[in-house]
Amino acid sequence: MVMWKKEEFDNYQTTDVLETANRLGLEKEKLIEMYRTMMKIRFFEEMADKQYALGKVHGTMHLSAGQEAVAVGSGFAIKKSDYLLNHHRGHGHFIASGADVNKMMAEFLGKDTGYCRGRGGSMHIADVTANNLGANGIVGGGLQLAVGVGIAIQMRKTDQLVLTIFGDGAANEGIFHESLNMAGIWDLPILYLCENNQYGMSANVNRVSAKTPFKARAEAYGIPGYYIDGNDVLAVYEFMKNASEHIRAGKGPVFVEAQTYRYFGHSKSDRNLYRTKEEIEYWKTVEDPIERFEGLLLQAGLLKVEEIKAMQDEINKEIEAAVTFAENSPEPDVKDLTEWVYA
Amino acid sequence: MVMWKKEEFDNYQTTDVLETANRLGLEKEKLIEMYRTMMKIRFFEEMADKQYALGKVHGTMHLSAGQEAVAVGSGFAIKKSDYLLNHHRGHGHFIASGADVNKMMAEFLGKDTGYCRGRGGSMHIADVTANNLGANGIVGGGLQLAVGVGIAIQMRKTDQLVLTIFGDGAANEGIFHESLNMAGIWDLPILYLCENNQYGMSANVNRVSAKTPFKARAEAYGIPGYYIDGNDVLAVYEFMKNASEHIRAGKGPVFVEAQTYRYFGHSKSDRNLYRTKEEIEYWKTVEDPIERFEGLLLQAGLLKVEEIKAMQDEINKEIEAAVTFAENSPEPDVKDLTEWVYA
Amino acid sequence: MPEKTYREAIHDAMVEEMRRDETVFLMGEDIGSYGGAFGVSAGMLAEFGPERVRETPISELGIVGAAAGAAMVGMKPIAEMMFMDFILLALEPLMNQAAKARYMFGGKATVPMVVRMAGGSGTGAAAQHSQSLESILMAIPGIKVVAPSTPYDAKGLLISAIRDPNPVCFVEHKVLYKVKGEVPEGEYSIPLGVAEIKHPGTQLTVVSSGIMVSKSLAVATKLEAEGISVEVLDLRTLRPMDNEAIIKSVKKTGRLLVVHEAPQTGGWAGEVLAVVAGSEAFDYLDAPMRRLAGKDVPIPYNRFLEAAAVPQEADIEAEIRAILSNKY
Amino acid sequence: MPEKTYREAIHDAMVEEMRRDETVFLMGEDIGSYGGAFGVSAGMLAEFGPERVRETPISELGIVGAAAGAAMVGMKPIAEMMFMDFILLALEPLMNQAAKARYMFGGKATVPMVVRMAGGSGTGAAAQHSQSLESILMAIPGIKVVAPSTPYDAKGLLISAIRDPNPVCFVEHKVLYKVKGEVPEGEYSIPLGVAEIKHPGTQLTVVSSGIMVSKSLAVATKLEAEGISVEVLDLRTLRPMDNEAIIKSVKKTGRLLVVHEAPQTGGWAGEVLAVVAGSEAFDYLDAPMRRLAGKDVPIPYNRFLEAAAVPQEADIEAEIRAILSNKY
Ligand SMILES: Cc1ncc(C[n+]2csc(CCOP(=O)(O)OP(=O)(O)O)c2C)c(N)n1
Ligand SMILES: Cc1ncc(C[n+]2csc(CCOP(=O)(O)OP(=O)(O)O)c2C)c(N)n1
Ligand SMILES: [Mg+2]
Ligand SMILES: [Mg+2]
Repeated sequence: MVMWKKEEFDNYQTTDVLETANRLGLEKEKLIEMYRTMMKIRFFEEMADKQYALGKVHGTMHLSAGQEAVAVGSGFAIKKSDYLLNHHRGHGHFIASGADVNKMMAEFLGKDTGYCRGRGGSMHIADVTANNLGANGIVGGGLQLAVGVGIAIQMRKTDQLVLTIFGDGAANEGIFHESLNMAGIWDLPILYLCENNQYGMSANVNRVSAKTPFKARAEAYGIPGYYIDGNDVLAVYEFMKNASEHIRAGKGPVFVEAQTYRYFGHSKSDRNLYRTKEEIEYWKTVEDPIERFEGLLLQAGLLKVEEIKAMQDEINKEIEAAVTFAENSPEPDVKDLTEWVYA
Repeated sequence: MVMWKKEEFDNYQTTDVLETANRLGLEKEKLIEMYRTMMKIRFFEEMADKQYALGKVHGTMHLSAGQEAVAVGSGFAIKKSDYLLNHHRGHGHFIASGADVNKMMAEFLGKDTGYCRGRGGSMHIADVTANNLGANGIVGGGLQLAVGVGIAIQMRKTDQLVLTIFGDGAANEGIFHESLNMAGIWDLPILYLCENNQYGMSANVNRVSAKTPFKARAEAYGIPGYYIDGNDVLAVYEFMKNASEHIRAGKGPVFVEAQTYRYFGHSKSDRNLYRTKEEIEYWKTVEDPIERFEGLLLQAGLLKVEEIKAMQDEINKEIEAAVTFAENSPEPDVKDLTEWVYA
Repeated sequence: MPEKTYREAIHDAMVEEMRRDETVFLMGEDIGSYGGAFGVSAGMLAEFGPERVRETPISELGIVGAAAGAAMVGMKPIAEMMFMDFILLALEPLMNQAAKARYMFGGKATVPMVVRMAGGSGTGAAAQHSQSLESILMAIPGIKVVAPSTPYDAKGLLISAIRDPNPVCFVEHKVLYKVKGEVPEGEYSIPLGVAEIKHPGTQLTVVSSGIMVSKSLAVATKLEAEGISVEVLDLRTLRPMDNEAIIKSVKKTGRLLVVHEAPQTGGWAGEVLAVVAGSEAFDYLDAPMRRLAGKDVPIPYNRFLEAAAVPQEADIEAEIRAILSNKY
Repeated sequence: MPEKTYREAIHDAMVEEMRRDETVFLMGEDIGSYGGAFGVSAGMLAEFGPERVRETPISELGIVGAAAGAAMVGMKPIAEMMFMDFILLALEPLMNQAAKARYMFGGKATVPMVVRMAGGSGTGAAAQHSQSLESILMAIPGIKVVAPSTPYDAKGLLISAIRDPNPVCFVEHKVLYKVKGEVPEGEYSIPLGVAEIKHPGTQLTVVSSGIMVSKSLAVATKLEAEGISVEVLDLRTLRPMDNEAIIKSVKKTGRLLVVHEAPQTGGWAGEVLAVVAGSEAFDYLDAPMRRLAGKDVPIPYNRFLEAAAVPQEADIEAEIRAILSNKY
């Protein structure tokens, strides 16, 4: 049984990738890079899962396999100069924003070479110098920070924006509304991306949310709200591109809810009792974002079947190298335990 | 300059009180009692203000003069068996719910005979045994409690409801949304009454709220939301009566925003720098809820000018007696300071 | 006596109280089919249904606020905070409403609620999922704070907490969930506010709670073999604190070490020291009172750093030896 | 030197820093035309405009969260909590985000923000508007807590707090707002973490902060006339606490009384006692260390109850006499 009731999307479905790419001014290389990045995310997550299964990870993790189109579609639509406020299920967004998988894997294994020198782990990977303000262990944690980042951008009069990512579960935290209201009254340059993978841990979005899609919540603050197909990478890309132009034009915040699905359990303690095998199968086969894009690329002749295998090998090597890098990296020095509590 | 932009109301304006009373099955006595209670609230607030000016009050207070129609219209529409969760500007609602002004004034003066034996003061007047769960010093404080009260009612399967009252300012607290969402998913018997007096302390509602009226916020949770004239006591009454019937019929929560105005400053530290004299004058003259009702009653011949004076004298005596009662009451015994921290 | 895990003991206490008293109900995130993030409520949805095992949206403020409201009108809610860290979103209803309603209303309200929360480090959950916030929770009058160290205590204390007419924070240490111990079948309760000597001794008193009790016990047992006699006093309830038991033990041993996982600065060890300093036990001290607590850092992710951030057996042992030999 | 009120001193510190550094801005409820609930920001909207004196909706979580976000990208926000009690709605961004970001991110984030808040009792504002939550705020690593007792200190400490690269809670006592004292014109700063002897003495050390400093000083002055020499040490910053100054003073006087308004149980007096107990000053003690704190009650509304709930001069005096005469 598939619980999801398909509502009408506010974006189109990509049917002809050439036509879309043309309209969006996307070169073939860019398309392939998008495809490649989605695959890289998938492989990274699978490897992370494997590392966990091997007992090499002390801690928890939230894998985003299945949600690659949201990560790549949005990550490619914004600029390096924009700020990113990620959430706990954030590996994909980091990779899409150009993160170094070596440092990610190292952080995941708690090593001193990791993004946070082993202090943060999967839930707190950040790269502040690259405008990446971190994943967040608190559901909705980025929504409040976004207001402040938006204020800073506005006061400095740059053309940046802040992309804040959160789940369907986070939309029920009061901070979501305080954030929307503040963004609304001050016209802050915030792009709200709600990644609706249908569950907040085990809670189906429709059981714990009085009304869906969430766009009515944004509209209640006069903020344009949209509900889009999050498994169509080009459609996500175009939508986020348009939204970011709206924001950069000083027209205030935009809210986008992207419909998607996660393949792995919520975290490692998950026995998947709250959803059916059929549902998982449906999404993995019918709606898989990588396969959907792959199909379009093949159909348009932009990709050949032989190339796929080569690309997979290459990415596999890259991810394996990341594991090797992480494994060979030193543990943080316990002597430094109390460093960096205060500046 | 009057900042308020009149939006269309979801309730009618009473023009013929006889016709309305007929339709609602309200006896003349009831109508006069409503009128009398509004006056009692006004006099109580004016006396409270006087007590403060005389230096007899140690503490703060939030007076509701100008908002009497909301208090009486809603207070008379619900039942004694219903629960009331009041807010800081709650004297009127308490009086409308049948509170003893002696005990209120005594609490206000911090006396042992007060509702809270002098521990709570104006901001915490409560009468739990009468289902009155207290005013609240925390803006939005009642909104969270309402969910629990609603759950309790639902689990016990009684036909009670909980009336939770809060201001326009409170609608920007995240808890408003968490509360609405929970009420929405569980169809809780909660009557949300947002008393929009246009300011949250000094902040004009439209400056700090991204979109008004607030009903869109309720509708975003699938909860019926309304925006009504809060200075027309019969219109408020009818609306709240209908809303409570909807709720008692098990159809879930209702949200009502009642438009009104406060005459006094927010509290005693208020110098009224954020609003104009003209605006205050407009509301006091054109929109005054007591005068509006009085006019209708006179016009319908249900009240004679001579009766008004007699009634005023009577209420004045009652309020003065409350002051005398409070003044003659003992202070709490300091020996009992640490009583009632734990049950 | 049958052996049960700490997790099962807590589960049993809830189930038994819910069977006994229909005003008791549980609310929280993912407590239904998922059985709670730590599996504590596994199976309860099936027995009690979705009204009494009420799965909530992710709205901590709303959950604790709703618990307070329900309690004020006579229900006995148990609210679950999946991780203790999230109570920081919900301290307003706990501290401004639940803790104060009775007092503010002149003694006329009763707020019988329990907030269960999983605290502590040791699982690699990092800074936002590993805190020990007991010291904060116990600083507000009107609240009780319980932190059991064994399955037996967990069940008996939770039953008392549920029956208590006050708001009670019930702190569960996540590393203890899988620890086993003897738990009798059926109803029994342990009064709140009563400490227990978990290991009698004569030379030094270790005051601790939760997971630090097991660590202290291991050390006490080890030192016993050497003829060093350490008394381990498990507070069990942090507020109200069993001052009498502390004073009595210190008068007997003349030496005090307080051990807790919460960071040292502002931690509740200070409260214990102040209690002793303000009592007749002070005159019985043969050595300065000491505390051994978590380091003043957010809990790090890396397992070695994480372990170094909170007291371990070796640290406790070293501290005890230092006190006994007057070396520090 | 010109006399200014505590309120004006805080106002001046903000104004001067905002003129000096355009990344400094103020956000909070009713801080614009109203000038803040206590008038601290009167006139600032006119000078700096609505972007830098940003009036917010009533959304405490959003305010503190926004401050943290702005600080992470290089701004220096000052967030105002109208009453300290409301910080209970906003501890998540303060404690889970601002306090931990630097550490969690491996030293790569800086969060220079100040949260100003009006605390304390004495105005009849009752239980939800009168708390002294310092003890709670200072229990989290990564946060600094400042609580000035005089106009001079208020200005100098606030300037340091604004310039500090860490999240700082700045606790203003609402009864002090109208107190006057000498405040030099122009820029000066007082380092965070440094206590000050406000009244030197030899027989007993009173450690306190905020409003309790004035009360202790009045007592010290009174006793001086009798030949009783009390040293009043004003901590000024509660975290980091100036342990050295405490130890030094106690070594000199041999007696310690900690006085604070926050309720006794779980209050920060325990921290001071623990610091002394863990230091060489312990051996210099001629009497047991004592604490005098708020009663363990929510603050009552009635003025007599309210006064009785927190230490008054007579209580401080009695406590000092008891310690000196070894009677308690
Ligand atoms: C404030 C808070 N509450 C609860 C949690 C525990 N938790 C972590 S992830 C999660 C589910 C979040 O759901 P959603 O926002 O939809 O994100 P997803 O996991 O589906 O990506 C929960 C309940 C948390 N980390 N923070
Ligand atoms: C959580 C919280 N924030 C701020 C305040 C201070 N405060 C008290 S009343 C008030 C204005 C409330 O406005 P509104 O909700 O419109 O009610 P009104 O006073 O207009 O009746 C404010 C800001 C408070 N008491 N609680
Ligand atoms: Mg989700
Ligand atoms: Mg208002």
